[in-house]
Amino acid sequence: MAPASKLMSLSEAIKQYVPDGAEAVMGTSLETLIPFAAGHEIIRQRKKNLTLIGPISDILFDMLIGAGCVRKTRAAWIGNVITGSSYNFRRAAEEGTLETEDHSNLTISMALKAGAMGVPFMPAFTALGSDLYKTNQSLKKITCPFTGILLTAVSAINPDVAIIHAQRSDEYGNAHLWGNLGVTREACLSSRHIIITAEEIVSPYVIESDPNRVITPGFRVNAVVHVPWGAHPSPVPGYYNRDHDAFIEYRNDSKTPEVFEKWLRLRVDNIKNSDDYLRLLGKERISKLKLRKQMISEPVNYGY
Amino acid sequence: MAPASKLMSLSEAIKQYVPDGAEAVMGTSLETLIPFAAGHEIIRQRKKNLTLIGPISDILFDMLIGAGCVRKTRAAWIGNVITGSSYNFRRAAEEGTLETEDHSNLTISMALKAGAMGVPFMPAFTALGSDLYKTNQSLKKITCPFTGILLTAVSAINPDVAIIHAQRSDEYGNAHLWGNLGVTREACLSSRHIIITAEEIVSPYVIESDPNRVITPGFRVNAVVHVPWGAHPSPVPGYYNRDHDAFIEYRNDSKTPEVFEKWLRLRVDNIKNSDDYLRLLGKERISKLKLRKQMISEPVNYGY
Amino acid sequence: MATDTAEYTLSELMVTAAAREIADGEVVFVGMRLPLLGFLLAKRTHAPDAVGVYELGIVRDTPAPEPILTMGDLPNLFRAKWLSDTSDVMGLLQNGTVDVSFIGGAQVDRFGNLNTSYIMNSGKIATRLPGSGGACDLAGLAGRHIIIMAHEKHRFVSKVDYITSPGYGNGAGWREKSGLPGGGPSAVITSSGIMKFDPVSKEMLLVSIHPGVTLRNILDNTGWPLKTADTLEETPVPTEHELKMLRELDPDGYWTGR
Amino acid sequence: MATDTAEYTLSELMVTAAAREIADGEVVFVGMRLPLLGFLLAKRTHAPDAVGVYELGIVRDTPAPEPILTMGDLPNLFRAKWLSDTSDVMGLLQNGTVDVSFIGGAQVDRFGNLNTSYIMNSGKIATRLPGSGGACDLAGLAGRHIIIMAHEKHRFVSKVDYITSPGYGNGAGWREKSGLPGGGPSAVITSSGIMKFDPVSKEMLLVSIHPGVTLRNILDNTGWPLKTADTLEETPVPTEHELKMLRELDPDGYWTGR
Repeated sequence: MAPASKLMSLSEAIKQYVPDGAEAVMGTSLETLIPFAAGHEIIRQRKKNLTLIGPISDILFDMLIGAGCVRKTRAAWIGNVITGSSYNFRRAAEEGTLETEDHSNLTISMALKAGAMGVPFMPAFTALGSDLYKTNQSLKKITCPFTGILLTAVSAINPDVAIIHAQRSDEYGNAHLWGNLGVTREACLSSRHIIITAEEIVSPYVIESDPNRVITPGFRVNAVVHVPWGAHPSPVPGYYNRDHDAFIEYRNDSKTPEVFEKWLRLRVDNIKNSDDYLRLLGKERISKLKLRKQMISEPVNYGY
Repeated sequence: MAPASKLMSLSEAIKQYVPDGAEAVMGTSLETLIPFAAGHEIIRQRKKNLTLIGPISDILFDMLIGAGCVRKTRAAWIGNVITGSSYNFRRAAEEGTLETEDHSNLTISMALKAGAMGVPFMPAFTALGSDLYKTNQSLKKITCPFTGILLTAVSAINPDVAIIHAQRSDEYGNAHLWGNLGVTREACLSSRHIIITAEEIVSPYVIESDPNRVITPGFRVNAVVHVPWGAHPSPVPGYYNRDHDAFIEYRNDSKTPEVFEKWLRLRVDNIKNSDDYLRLLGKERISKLKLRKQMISEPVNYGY
Repeated sequence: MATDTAEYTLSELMVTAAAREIADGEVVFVGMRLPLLGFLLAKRTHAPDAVGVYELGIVRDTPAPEPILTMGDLPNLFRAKWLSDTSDVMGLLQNGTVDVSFIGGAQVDRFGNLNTSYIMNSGKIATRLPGSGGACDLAGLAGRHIIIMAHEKHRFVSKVDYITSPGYGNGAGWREKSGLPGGGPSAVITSSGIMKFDPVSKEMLLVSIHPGVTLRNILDNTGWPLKTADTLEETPVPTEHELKMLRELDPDGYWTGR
Repeated sequence: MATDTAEYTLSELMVTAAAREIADGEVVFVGMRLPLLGFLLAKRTHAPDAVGVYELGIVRDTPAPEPILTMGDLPNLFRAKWLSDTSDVMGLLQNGTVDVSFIGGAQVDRFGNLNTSYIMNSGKIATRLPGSGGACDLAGLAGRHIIIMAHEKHRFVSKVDYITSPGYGNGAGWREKSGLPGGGPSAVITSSGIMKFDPVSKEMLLVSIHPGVTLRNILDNTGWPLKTADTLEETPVPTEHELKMLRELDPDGYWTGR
């Protein structure tokens, strides 16, 4: 009746559940709730030969690639949403040191959905006629057994670990996540392990007051980590806005391997915890990102 | 900027969106939120040759079959959850006046999911080895193009209309629904038309305060009907408990065609509106079903 | 058939035996009616960390705070761990997360195939039963499943008229050939005894007889020559604690017929 | 290429032209960057009842209350009509609910195929671009789609190095043969003009030239002999109202480069 707490440090969670060579799905809400803090810890631990899975990733994958952690990506888009291409990804792909499996947002969501549903593939109409077939072995053409029409079969992806940033979680892995959900629900259900990083750790009672808000059943979650501002510079509904400047700065800080090395040292390796991170960010910037306009959800009742 | 209100009477909604011969999906939350009031209006209008689609239906389908509205069912289970078999269904199926397509809960949910995703089928491992294949033309065996293993392909269902009971809706069809969701999300997305019956009609501001709670995009909804107690005797989270006695009484009131005719007259045909219905139900019963213990959801913030 | 004693009813014995099939910490896909009660009893006794998954889109790991008759009763949603879609929880079943499920049945055969759809009589429908619900899914996809039903001759037939929920088909190798990922039935708990399945032939095997029931009685109420295990046990009766818990869960005896 | 005038920038002209392609009441699948701005402008001007669907799981029918740079900016979630899964909104796209979508591109060819993945040079990767995102889905599945991009010779090539987002492939009948349900590109809006597609041959056709741009200039910046419509129009300039709205949406000129 008293299950074991899954609360641990970020360093411990990454150590335990992201071994070298792991397949990790991250950035599952697309432009929001990107688990940057967890990604930085992966870099600090200099994990090797990871496969990164996700729809668009918005610079997180670029950082991990630049730090030398990544062997392969299975993604729809890797870049910097407001500035375009990202440099580490370009360099690695153009030099041939990175293997890429080219998805669309629909194919990656179907791959994870197949994994979540426990079937080896899902059908879709996308990618037909495209060259994604040339650079993605997870796609095959099939014909519908009922109508005879052509479809794309997308092979299931079952990542070793899903790394999810949520707004609040209890210590047992029951987490509330709100805003756009992206592919988060299927990413959790398809993955063998789940790490939740959360803005706040709350009592189970808070979570149980709204079970529809729970992103995935907590019994399948392995690690819960308290990381305030853990998705910065991406936005977290209810907590902070997107830090556009950080994305623009990163563009400049990743233009060459040399400046990127400096960035890595300053912004990642030298950071020991959330406090360090926030100190470097600075009070003024933090306060600029905070919510200025509130919109509180109308309550609902789960009584009996 | 000021879209047209979709509020209308129950009679108008059923007249417009449930023509004779229509395929209607109902009872999509399984044992909760069953749209009984809408079903009763279909009976009052003596619609003919309907195809009823849904997972378990818990006596609603039995009523419609008994009233002569139904040509065919595409369902996983038709009965009375706490008493077992239901009589009108048995009679019609045994006499051969009802066509039945036998689903499981997973196959019906995949059929609607395929419809929602706009693909002609979805794969699953269920039904293999079962005789559902003999009595359901929507199932075919396929092999996975990647692994070569055997699967069931479930043909898409795109109903003409989804009839959904929700807790609250604005007049434009943006509705909050909470509790277990069953196959409601896919039923809405797969259907050509949507009727929402709701316990309460609220301002758009209430709905927009929590967009994650919206069950389906309102722009696809065609009719919104205010029907307090519209799911009785099934339970509605936040509003009222299940009326077990009504299910037991119905068992007795449907044992023979003769007693069922009496029940129909008294409980359906003679009812003109919610007030009539509640009067017949009686104050004591109503108060017994109301929530005695509250559980209010912890608010979340959608500000910026 | 055994008659009820002063201490417990047959249904109480069945539910208790069913509950004991759940190990602590297991993920259980809970069916409606008697299986629902069996799961709740296990939670209250030896399996407090078992997790319940319900087909209508519920995951919860505590018993509902009040007695419930259906899994959709509001107390079963109260402080649930997850409220979600049917397809999500069916995904948990299909992707191997569910250890065990429980199914009731109207007709079962020697290889544990269940029929809850059609009882036939010379090629015509004699009785139309409600159908699968989630039973076909549970039987096909759970790690193992347990069948609970009344032990009557017309229910225990050599071959079911219609396979709603696959057991072992026609015996060894059938599930594999059919492509079913789940393990199949592990026990049949009836009003007279408990049956398991021969690990090789996959045929049903009587292993335990309820107190007050005779072997003769069981064999007479089984529509094929039922094999018996080398040593037949007597089904342990419900403990006082189990009975107390069970009666809290079903205070009016709706399911357990007191 | 035309140079910016005092009144409006080229980007503003492009965004305005894009916005005008949206009819009121249409369901629009909104891509990132310039397309996002085009949709917001249409909402604020002639298409107030257009509904925006965003791939990250958002449906909204009012403009965000503050300028946004990405569709995931919190103002775009504020009072949204629906927050949901990517697969849900991709379902709306795939099941025919979406009328029109907008796509940016790095390389386009005479049949409107788009490349945002690989620029090749003698069989080797010269430039690795970010990839599809949702573009491949939008191009394949929306009722029609509109392409927005800079008009430069290295971008307008006879045949793209890689089809990320299918247009009309190699011409008439190709989409049908490929099995694509969506209608294909209906317009290409560039920094120099507007192109549509020949209804029979599916080849790109210049229909409108931006003020200050010459036909010669466009032809010189197109990597194949670009066909022109019988009567070439001059692209209407943004109205004052459009410019005012646009500048409210992009007050710092982040996208429209003032």
